[in-house]
Amino acid sequence: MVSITINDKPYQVEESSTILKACQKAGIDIPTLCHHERVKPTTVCGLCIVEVKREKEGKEESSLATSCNSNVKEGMKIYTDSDRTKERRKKAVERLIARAPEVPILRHLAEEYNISIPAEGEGCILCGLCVNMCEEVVGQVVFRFEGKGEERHLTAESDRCIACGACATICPTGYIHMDDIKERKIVHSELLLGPKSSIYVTSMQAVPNKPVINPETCIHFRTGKCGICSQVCEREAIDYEMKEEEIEVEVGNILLAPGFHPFNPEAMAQFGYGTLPNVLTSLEFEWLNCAAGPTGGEVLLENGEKPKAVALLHCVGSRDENFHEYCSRVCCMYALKFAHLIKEKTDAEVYNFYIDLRCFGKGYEEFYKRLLKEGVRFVRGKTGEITFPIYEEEKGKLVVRCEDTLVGRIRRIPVDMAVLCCALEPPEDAEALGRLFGVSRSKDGFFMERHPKLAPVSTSTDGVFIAGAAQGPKDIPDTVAQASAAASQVMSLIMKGEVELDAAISQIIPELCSGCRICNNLCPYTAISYDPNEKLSSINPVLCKGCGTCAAACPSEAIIAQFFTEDQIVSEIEGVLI
Amino acid sequence: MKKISIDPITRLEGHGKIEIFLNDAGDVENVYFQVPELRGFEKFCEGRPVEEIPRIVTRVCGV
Amino acid sequence: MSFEPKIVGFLCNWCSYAGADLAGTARIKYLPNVRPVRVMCSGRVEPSFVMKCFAAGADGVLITGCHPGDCHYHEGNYKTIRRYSLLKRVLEQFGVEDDRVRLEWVSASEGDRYAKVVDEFVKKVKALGPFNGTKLLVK
Amino acid sequence: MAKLKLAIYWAAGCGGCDVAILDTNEGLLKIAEIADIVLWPVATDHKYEEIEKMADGAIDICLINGGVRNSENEHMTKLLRAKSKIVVAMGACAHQGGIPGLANLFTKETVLNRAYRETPSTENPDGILPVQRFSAQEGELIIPEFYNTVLPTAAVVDVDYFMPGCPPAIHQVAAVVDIIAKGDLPPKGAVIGASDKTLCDECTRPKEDRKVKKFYRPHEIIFDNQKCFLDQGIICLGPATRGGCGNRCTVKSNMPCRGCYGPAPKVHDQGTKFLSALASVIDSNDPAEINSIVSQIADPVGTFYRFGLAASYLRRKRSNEKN
Amino acid sequence: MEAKIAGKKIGVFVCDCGANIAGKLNVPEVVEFASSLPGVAVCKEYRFMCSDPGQDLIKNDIKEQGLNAVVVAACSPRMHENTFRKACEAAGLNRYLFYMTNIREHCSWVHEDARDATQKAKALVSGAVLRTAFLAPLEMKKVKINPSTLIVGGGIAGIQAAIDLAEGGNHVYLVEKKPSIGGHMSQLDKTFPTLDCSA
Repeated sequence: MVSITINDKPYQVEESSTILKACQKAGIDIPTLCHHERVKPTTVCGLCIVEVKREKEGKEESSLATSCNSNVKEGMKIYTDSDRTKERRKKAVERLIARAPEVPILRHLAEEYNISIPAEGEGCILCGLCVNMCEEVVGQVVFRFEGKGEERHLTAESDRCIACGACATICPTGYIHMDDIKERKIVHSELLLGPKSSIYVTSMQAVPNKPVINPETCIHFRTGKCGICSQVCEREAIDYEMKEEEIEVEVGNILLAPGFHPFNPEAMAQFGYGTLPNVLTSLEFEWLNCAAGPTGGEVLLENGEKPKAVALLHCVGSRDENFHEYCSRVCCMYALKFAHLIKEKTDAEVYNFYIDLRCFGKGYEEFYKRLLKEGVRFVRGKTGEITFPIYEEEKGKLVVRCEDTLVGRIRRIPVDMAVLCCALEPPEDAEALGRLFGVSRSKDGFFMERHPKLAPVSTSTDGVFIAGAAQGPKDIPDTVAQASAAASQVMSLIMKGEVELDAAISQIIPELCSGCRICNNLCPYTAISYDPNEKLSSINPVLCKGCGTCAAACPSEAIIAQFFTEDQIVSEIEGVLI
Repeated sequence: MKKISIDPITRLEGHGKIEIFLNDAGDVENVYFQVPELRGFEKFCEGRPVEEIPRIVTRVCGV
Repeated sequence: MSFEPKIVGFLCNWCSYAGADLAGTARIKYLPNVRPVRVMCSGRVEPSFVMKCFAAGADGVLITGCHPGDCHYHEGNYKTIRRYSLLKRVLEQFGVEDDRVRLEWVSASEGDRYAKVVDEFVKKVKALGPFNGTKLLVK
Repeated sequence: MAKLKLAIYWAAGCGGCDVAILDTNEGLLKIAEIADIVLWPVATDHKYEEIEKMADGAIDICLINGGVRNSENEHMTKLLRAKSKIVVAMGACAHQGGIPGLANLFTKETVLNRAYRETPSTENPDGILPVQRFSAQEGELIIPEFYNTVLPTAAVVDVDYFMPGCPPAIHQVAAVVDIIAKGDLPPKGAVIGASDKTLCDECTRPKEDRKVKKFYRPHEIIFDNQKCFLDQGIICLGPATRGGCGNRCTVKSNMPCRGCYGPAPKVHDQGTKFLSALASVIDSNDPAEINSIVSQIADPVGTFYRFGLAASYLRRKRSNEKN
Repeated sequence: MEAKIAGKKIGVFVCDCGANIAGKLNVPEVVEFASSLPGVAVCKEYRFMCSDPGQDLIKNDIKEQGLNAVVVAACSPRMHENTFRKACEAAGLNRYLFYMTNIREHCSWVHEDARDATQKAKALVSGAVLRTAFLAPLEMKKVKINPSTLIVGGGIAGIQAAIDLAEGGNHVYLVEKKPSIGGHMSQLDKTFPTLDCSA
């Protein structure tokens, strides 16, 4: 440890520490602009200037040093606010503010040292943080300085850029910023629905409540560099080498509950999702409402203000010939919930655009009556489109055009925000799951139950069950009911302890089998094996599912597909041809 | 007109019948030798792969 | 009265038979000429069944099964495609018109498709007239 | 015990089966020892009339080789059935139509036309075709009627035993003669002189990977003499043909089997059964690729139904078209 | 074929299914036709074969008439094959000596002309009867069930089922694609109609 004084107060500091760090540790604030602890100091801005006095050959010398890159020494006396320091700092602010008038810290210092702030400036203060960040941390070396003296400027090879956003976050003046591909304002950019960094905890109630790394956006996985998160984690819990491992489990029953996939409303251009501001999907609106969300539960527009009128559009993608004919069953009710929440949190006018209000469940109709009392407006008519304002009173708003079938007129209703109640689609990997577990799918793509009335949670494959939205759109009470139903069916099988195998399986007759092995590769369940010394093939009765494909191929009729034998089918053919 | 028929002719390959017609004097008026056998090899070899023909036409006569 | 073809239809239990059931529950009307024979998988249908149908007096044979990839036994219908392809070549050499034997994929949810397949196939076989191959036999 | 009365007749065959009997060499002595031959056109001078004069069932055993191609074959087959206690359908032709059965791919007219008119070496300016009745001055001449379709013996008369093979292997003929001599014939309708398992059982060629990506005709490939033909994409009917022939083609002569020993015991239609087996081992699931693989087979019916066309379910090509 | 059928004593039961079948098909005509088929010992029509009295009809005939095969012409086997198999088993007949043919979804419900439908029904019954000639008794095998369960999907449905099963003392593997379970429900703040939390 080293003993020094800061503003004439004594401190003990580690040797390797810089003056800046020592002062910060001591709670003394030193303004910095081009400093970032993850990057080599570039000492360009000069704001972190301090006066340093030291004994040298019995004389006290005073000098000015950039605290960000000078190390502390024994007996050093540091003055952060001496006249000399302030005078040098003032010059630095004048130079910097000329180039970047918007930077908050510079405006603050300019007031302190009453320097005039120019209207606009170049923006880049040539601090080089972006260059070092991109080189040391990201490893892509996109930025370089070119030119000398006055001509010195920043150049970038954009094709090397991996759009990780590190330079934008570190740029002190905001000169480097990220644009959306479609050059449109990201919905709620300040609110940034979704994770900010590549390592994040999915939500407050996440189980397990651990952060995860998104390999697509994490710089380390993309360029092998960075690794800041592992450096800051004291428990050293981050291991980039962790790979997925395949675990094999033996189970008796399988329950498929992969849920649903929300319909992407971009396919319905007329609603302007992704192009018009303040047009959200229902899940985005849920996240807006969530206390743990970006706005702490407040219903806010993009610009942060409270909406005065909100439109809730039912049946987006549902009950629609071009997209999904089926009704997604849950949207009406959660739209009513949204209406209530909006009324509760803002004094906005709420419009529900519906075809039929399907409040079928217990306490649902009463909930709807309650909303009528709360003054929610219900417009009977599917929305035609959300469009730009034309008339004076629509200025700055979204205009919802729809045919109000009860009034019999086309109406134009200006609103500040529109929430699209999107359809529930089958999960994206439904086809793969279906193939893997032998579950067929009905025409609308959801999993097909064995029988719509008599067996809603079991499938045509014994031991494989389905529950929840994957079997068809349904709300939480129905989902929970189905989940428990499926669990009970599984439990009854487990309690029975054994299951009777259908005896309609295939069998090889040794006396007729010549060991020609034609059948060996035909069985998807590898139930057929060949014994080289006996020169016979045989079928494992437990594995055989009785499809009969091998029996159809056996050239010597040595394989009997029981209950579907050659004689039985041939005689049935003769029978049906009377 | 008297007729003697030798049916079948034997100790040779294939079927055959000889019909001898005698006149009143008992001398041979006319003789007909009938060979009724036809299999159709000339037709059904059409369309068969050339390399299989030796294994087909050997069955024209096995003697 | 006009010629009414007799057609044997092989229906796989999991898909086309269920599709036919669905056509029933939906009361979709279609021609009665196809007589269904239930098999567990289209892979169980042997070419000799098709030959037997014609020998026993059928005028057409319809084989149906799950769409490739959807087979309840994962690969059964692939074998059906293989056998059907070779059978078609042999039937052609036997002088059996191409339209008399058909392979169609009908899933458990395609009741309307099953009805359409049956109607189309019956019309085609009717246009071809009776099979009676066995009658022009000896003499 | 009294000597058996034995009749050996050839219908629509080639006489190869009769030669097979002769080839048993000492076997002939055994036959002579246990039986008196009452009819054997290729070797003895018995006439049809003698058979017609016999009482029904007078003949103890009758070996008929050759199917029914014309009216004489039919007449003699039915006559011998009436006159014999036991009728054995000997050889592929009697058992399942044999090579002559391939004529079922054509109609009677096209066969006659080809044979008597179109063949280059035939001079028949007037295009005369054989007629069943011809009245010469001396009297009327009748020759057997040429049928449109060949039938195996069992399709015309009730056959007691079948002895497959084209020709039946010599050791099998000898074995049958022994069985007859001892009189311990199996139950009626059995196939004698052959194994109940198909050729692969006795074939010495190891069978590994039943996955065929391409079919080859024998001249399109230098095949491995030790490995199984089918594994190498060469069509061999071994899996669908009864064993017992001693693998004289597949092992002794390095040639793929063509199915002359007929179908396995429980199979009705050998050609179609083999078709199913062969198609099942095509190693592709894509219809287009499957079609291209299948098109590599030169002559499916001519190969799968080489000996069994007449006994197959359809028996013949539908003859209402011109072919 | 005749030898096979000769030893058979087949019971054929044609169901009216209320009006679902009898409304279109001439059931008595089908019954009369069926009784003429070889090997058929008993041939009856009944209003609801799947009902208890219907099943008793089968059980009694098996016992009294000594039937060694049963054919039921009614609805889809995917619905009631098991029901009738159990009925046969209860009467001592092996469940695989029973065959069912569908004259409802495949006949009465889908054909306009009653005569055509009846003719097709006869064909199906004749096919079934001839098929029973070759039916052979088979024994079911019993196989132990592995008590652990795999649940694919960690949404509310998967979690609920997992809890139910786990509390029942069974081992559960819950597999979830995303880093956290909760699915869509965890993204909801309040849920209707009670507007309580979704935790």
